[in-house]
Amino acid sequence: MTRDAAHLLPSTEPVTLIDSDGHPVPHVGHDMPDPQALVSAYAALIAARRFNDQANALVRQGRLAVYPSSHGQEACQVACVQVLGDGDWLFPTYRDSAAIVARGVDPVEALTLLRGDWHSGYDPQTTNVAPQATPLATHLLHAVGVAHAARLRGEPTVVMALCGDGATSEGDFHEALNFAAVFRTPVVFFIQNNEYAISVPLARQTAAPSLAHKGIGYGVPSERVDGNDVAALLTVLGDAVSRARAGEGPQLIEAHTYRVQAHTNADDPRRYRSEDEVTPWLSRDPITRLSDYLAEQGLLDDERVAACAADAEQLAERMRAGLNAETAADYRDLFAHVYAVPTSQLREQQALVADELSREEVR
Amino acid sequence: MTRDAAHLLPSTEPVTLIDSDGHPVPHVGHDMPDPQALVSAYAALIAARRFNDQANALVRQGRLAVYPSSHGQEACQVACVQVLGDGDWLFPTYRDSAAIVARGVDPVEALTLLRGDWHSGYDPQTTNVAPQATPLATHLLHAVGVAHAARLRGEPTVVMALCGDGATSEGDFHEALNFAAVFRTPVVFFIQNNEYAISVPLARQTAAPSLAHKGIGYGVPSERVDGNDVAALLTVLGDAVSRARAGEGPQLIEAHTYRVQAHTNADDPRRYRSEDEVTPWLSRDPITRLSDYLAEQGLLDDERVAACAADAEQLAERMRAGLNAETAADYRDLFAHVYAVPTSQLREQQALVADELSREEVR
Amino acid sequence: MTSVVPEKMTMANALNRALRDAMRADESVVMFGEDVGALGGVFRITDGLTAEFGEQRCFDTPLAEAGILGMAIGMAMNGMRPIVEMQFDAFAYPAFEQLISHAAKMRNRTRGRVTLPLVIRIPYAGGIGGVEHHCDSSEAYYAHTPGLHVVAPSDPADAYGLLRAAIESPDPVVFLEPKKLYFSRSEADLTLPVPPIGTAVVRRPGTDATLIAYGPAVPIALEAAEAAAQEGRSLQVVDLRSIVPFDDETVCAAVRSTGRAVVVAEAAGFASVSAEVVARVTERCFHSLHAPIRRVTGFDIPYPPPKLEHLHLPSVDRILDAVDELQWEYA
Amino acid sequence: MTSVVPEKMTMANALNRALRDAMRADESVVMFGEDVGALGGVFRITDGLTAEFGEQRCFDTPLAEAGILGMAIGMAMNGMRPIVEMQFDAFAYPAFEQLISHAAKMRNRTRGRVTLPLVIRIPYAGGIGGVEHHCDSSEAYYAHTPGLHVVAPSDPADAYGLLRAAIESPDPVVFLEPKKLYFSRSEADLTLPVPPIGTAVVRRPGTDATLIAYGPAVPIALEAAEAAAQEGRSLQVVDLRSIVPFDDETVCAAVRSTGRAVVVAEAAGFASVSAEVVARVTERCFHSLHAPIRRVTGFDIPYPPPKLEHLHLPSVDRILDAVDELQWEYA
Ligand SMILES: Cc1ncc(C[n+]2csc(CCOP(=O)(O)OP(=O)(O)O)c2C)c(N)n1
Ligand SMILES: Cc1ncc(C[n+]2csc(CCOP(=O)(O)OP(=O)(O)O)c2C)c(N)n1
Ligand SMILES: [Mg+2]
Ligand SMILES: [Mg+2]
Repeated sequence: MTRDAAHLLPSTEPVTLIDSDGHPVPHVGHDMPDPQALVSAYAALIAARRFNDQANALVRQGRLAVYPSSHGQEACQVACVQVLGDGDWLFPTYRDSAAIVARGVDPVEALTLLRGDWHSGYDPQTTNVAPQATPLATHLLHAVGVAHAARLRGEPTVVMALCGDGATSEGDFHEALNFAAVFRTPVVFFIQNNEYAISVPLARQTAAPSLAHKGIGYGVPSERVDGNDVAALLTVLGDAVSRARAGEGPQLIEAHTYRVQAHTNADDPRRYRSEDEVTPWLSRDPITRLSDYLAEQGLLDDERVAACAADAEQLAERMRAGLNAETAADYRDLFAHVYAVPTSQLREQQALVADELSREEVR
Repeated sequence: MTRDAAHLLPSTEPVTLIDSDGHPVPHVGHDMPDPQALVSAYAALIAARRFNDQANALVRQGRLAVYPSSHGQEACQVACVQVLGDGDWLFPTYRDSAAIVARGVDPVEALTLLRGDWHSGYDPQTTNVAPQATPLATHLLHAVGVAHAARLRGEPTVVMALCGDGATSEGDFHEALNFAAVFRTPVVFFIQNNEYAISVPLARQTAAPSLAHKGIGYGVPSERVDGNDVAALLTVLGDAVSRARAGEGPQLIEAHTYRVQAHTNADDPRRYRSEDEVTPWLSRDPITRLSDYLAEQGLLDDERVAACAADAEQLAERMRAGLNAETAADYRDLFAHVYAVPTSQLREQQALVADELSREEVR
Repeated sequence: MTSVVPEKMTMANALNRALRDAMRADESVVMFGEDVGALGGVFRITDGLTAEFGEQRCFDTPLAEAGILGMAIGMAMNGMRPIVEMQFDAFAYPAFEQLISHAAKMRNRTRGRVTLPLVIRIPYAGGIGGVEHHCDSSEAYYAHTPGLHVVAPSDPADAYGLLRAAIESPDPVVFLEPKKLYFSRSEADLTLPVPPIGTAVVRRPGTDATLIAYGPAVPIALEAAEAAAQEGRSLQVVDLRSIVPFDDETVCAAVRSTGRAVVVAEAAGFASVSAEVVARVTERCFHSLHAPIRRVTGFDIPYPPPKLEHLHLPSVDRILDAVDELQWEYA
Repeated sequence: MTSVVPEKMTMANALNRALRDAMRADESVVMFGEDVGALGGVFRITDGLTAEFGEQRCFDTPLAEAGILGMAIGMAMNGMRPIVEMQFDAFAYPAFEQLISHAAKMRNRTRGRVTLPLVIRIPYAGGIGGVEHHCDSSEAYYAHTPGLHVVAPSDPADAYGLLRAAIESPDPVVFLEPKKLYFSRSEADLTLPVPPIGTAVVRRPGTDATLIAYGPAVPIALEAAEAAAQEGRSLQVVDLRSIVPFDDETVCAAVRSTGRAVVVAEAAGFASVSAEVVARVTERCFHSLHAPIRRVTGFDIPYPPPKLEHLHLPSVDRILDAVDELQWEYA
């Protein structure tokens, strides 16, 4: 009665193609991405790191309300976007601002939410990037719906749906995986397992051998990958996207990585973990690993390094300029988008605010 | 990184100890229950079948509002109760009235809900049987809580938590399995996979190799069992209870059975399945299978058969007597149990009804 | 094809027709939920849709309400007009987070860039002898949530017209179908336009007091008005039809015309839609009122079992009692 | 050990003390949720509890709110008094079904045989510059649900007393903690008894009109009363403290004494607790009212982003405007 189950289980060890020292690791069934892809990934990693650094700085300067950094997770941020085609969709969480920007969204628009200006800044319909989801795992179901609609129309769309290790505990994670599997919907569920959900470690989140072991319970093929190895990520995620696009249904990928910084600037990690735990992860940094490899392969020269750094600095400059500029909030936005046509009640309420504001001006 | 995963997966085929012809099937690692247990199971099966038949009849006579029959699933109903000790708890669904009665609850009290008298009739605290759950999968979490509280106090309680194949799709199923696993809570999750959720067949519920394959995603050891073989059920469920009691954490058991009758009397199965699909299952009836085996083993003589039938008839008589008797509904019950102490608002509302009723009497 | 001659039909028929006509008219309309395919829904509202439109346009899902609504939200984000059925009122609660945090907020979140033309059909309220969890009146939860339209028809013609309008709405509509009215029959000409969502109607003229009701309470209010007429009192009956948007104009005009009002609703009264009606009508019509507006609602108790539900539900007698208390001595 | 001398403390301190004192007093009290262990909660309300009482009495769970509440229900069925924390208001929605269909109904379902002494703590409402989903005022959902007590303190002393009472309650209590008041400090003598759940209090005497508020709106109402006093108008301020049970007596007596009232609340007004207050007070005090009761509430919109929230929240000016509209020409 059991359908062939073995291929649904992930490998025992996460797939790694470049080790922490930057040396290639041969891997049966998983090829090294071509140099072109790795060099693009390098540029994207440098930009993503710069994005994180600049966002952290902007928080300290009071220009952003809050920032959940993906420092150390940039390989995940970059790879999950690089494997997508133009018509594909990305469903990010609050921690995936770097991925959103890697996808081509304007960095200032990407930070609208975290700046406190509005709940979302970019246009999902033109960027194919869903609004960042805060209620955990809820967006995974939207991802299934977007993919299912595309499939009903015969479009080749694949949806990349991101979540964290903590989010896998929510009922919506379960329902999303199951719906996608039953309807063979082309979604790649990509878990960035960074070992923490705010203060709660993975061991309090699951007793499973790995999060990827959840796949078989839905009939979803699953794989584990080193989340700090952009090469392995590109290959594993790329294969998953291809399978999904080929009609093989949803795929589940767990990346093993680590949240090197605090949950957000408001968090104090000293309350729940020691520096000793963090230190080893610093030496597994995704950027050094890739640049060591590329340098060794002769794929990265000083010129390219400088060019990437310059591009990243331009990105940072764009962020600073955009976020240091004052934006005028428009009170009419409060009422304009609740419904397509404001109700008479909303028109009354808007008039009340208009009246208050006009009286303030008079004073 | 993967903890030993193999033991978490269920066997390829469901465990069977007595086949459809009543012949014993040798099975490595699973022993035939002792004759005593099988003979008790026989008596319980006869009673459970009689209970289902009588309840169906009472619906036709208008004495019950609705009845979701477990006809054909009686082996599951009986085995999951027989493996429990006195201090253990049972968490049943609306379909598990026969199990509740097998556990010793008065049959008329067990039918209070389905009769429409009140939402629940028996006392959970004295019977260790939770109220029958209608909102699917929600009670599985309560089961985890009851077990966890017992464990915190060092009590040896095990909780048997029942649900159907359809209920496994709900988020609460996921959360219950996961909480139980993370806290190593002594719950046996017992899925009666009867192939249907009202009209929806299993294939629309899951694409997994089996429902038991969900266990590994939580780190929960899982097993599959022939749900019409009470011997296999007693052994597999009994072992699961022992492991849970020994501190090995939750266990997941999937029984493969079939809903031979309609979902409830209000359902019309001809709309979604053919008689041809049902027929083969009739020959896998759990009662004939066990009685053939017991007869062949010389464990069942005419006298015992007659005694069991007489006991079952007594049960049916008790049901008829209880359900044919008119019960006086007390309007004060509407208000008395909303809170420990009725609010002043509820007292006012009760007075309003009292006044209306007294005026009706006067008329 | 809708019929041109008025026809006796049930609300269930009318809803089924509305779904069928909408699916014929617009390819992007899809219907899904639990048991809505081959079975045609436990109330048969989706009867025949899979047969006519195929598995891709009307289909059963796995048993998970958050999943159903969440997937519908995604499909609506990507060009479809999904209609989902929650099997019973209380079984919509697992979808609450999806409804409140996403369905209601997506348009606002994206300043109109992502819109969700989406209908959540909920067989709702009591009076059918259902066991626990099958009879909740949950409209207050939805009506309190900005971003949702909330609609409740009270007869077949309205059921047809409002459901067609809900499906055409660019915004999410919680469509509440009074279960106990599913199988009552009345004459309906489905070709006639019905007033749009957001419009209340006066169902019966009257001069002495106004009964304000919606959904399952409307027929009771009409019965009460009929009974009152026998006793020489003329009661006007307003059917809200749409709870959100709320038609202040029609309701207030009606109450001003009589100076007295009773709100009738099945749901528990506390912090409810009926409370809102009392509050907003009083705020607006205070000086036209001869007496405080009264409420006849379900009690502040969990919905009772079948044997006791008749004591809980608004009844003709209870409405007439409330009307009697409208301080006629001041008239 | 609670302090005997009145002490300046924050509401966060007071809540932490209440938890600690309750856990010391009763072994069956346990506390769990997301990040409540080592971290002490994102607002530090559970700070130090795991250190003092151990992993078994204050612990982190997997990240799933239905799971948290569902497990708490089971533990309460089996002799414990669980307290759970929902990390933010909008993150309580996944637990909605457990709350509505079980927590609220278990006692009633079993006619008192199974009781659920259970506290659901929810850091709630806005005014803290939080991003979407972190500022919902969700009390109407809970207050409309029979079987739940709903409580919202407005100062540290009340926070302590009400939380102790909630933990001792034999019934489930939804305990709403106004986030924006967590870190404001005031003098509190925690050894003094506070009025029980179900009791409103007059926070400030006044003769011209009554402001009725609860939770985060109380300090604003008090400020408005202070400002009005400067302008020569005497406003009474009633703090509901407990939304369910509702203290009709205190509230109606207060309104009758002034003949005018404004209800102040952060939540959207439609079908809300503020609607209920207007409706029930009007029903009971109609002939004492010189003007319709007005509401100053959040608008019927999703909670706005930080940059705009000041326009949404009830303000002193908006309250004073509403008071001005209480038809003083009729005085
Ligand atoms: C439904 C819900 N519950 C709680 C929260 C509060 N919360 C925000 S982030 C977070 C931790 C998430 O952990 P994980 O999924 O591992 O993602 P990470 O932050 O590590 O990227 C929590 C509990 C939320 N956003 N949504
Ligand atoms: C949360 C919820 N959603 C929907 C329902 C309506 N419903 C009652 S039984 C049922 C099918 C359940 O199927 P399964 O879990 O396989 O159990 P079975 O009836 O086959 O024993 C459904 C959809 C419900 N009771 N609860
Ligand atoms: Mg994480
Ligand atoms: Mg089933």
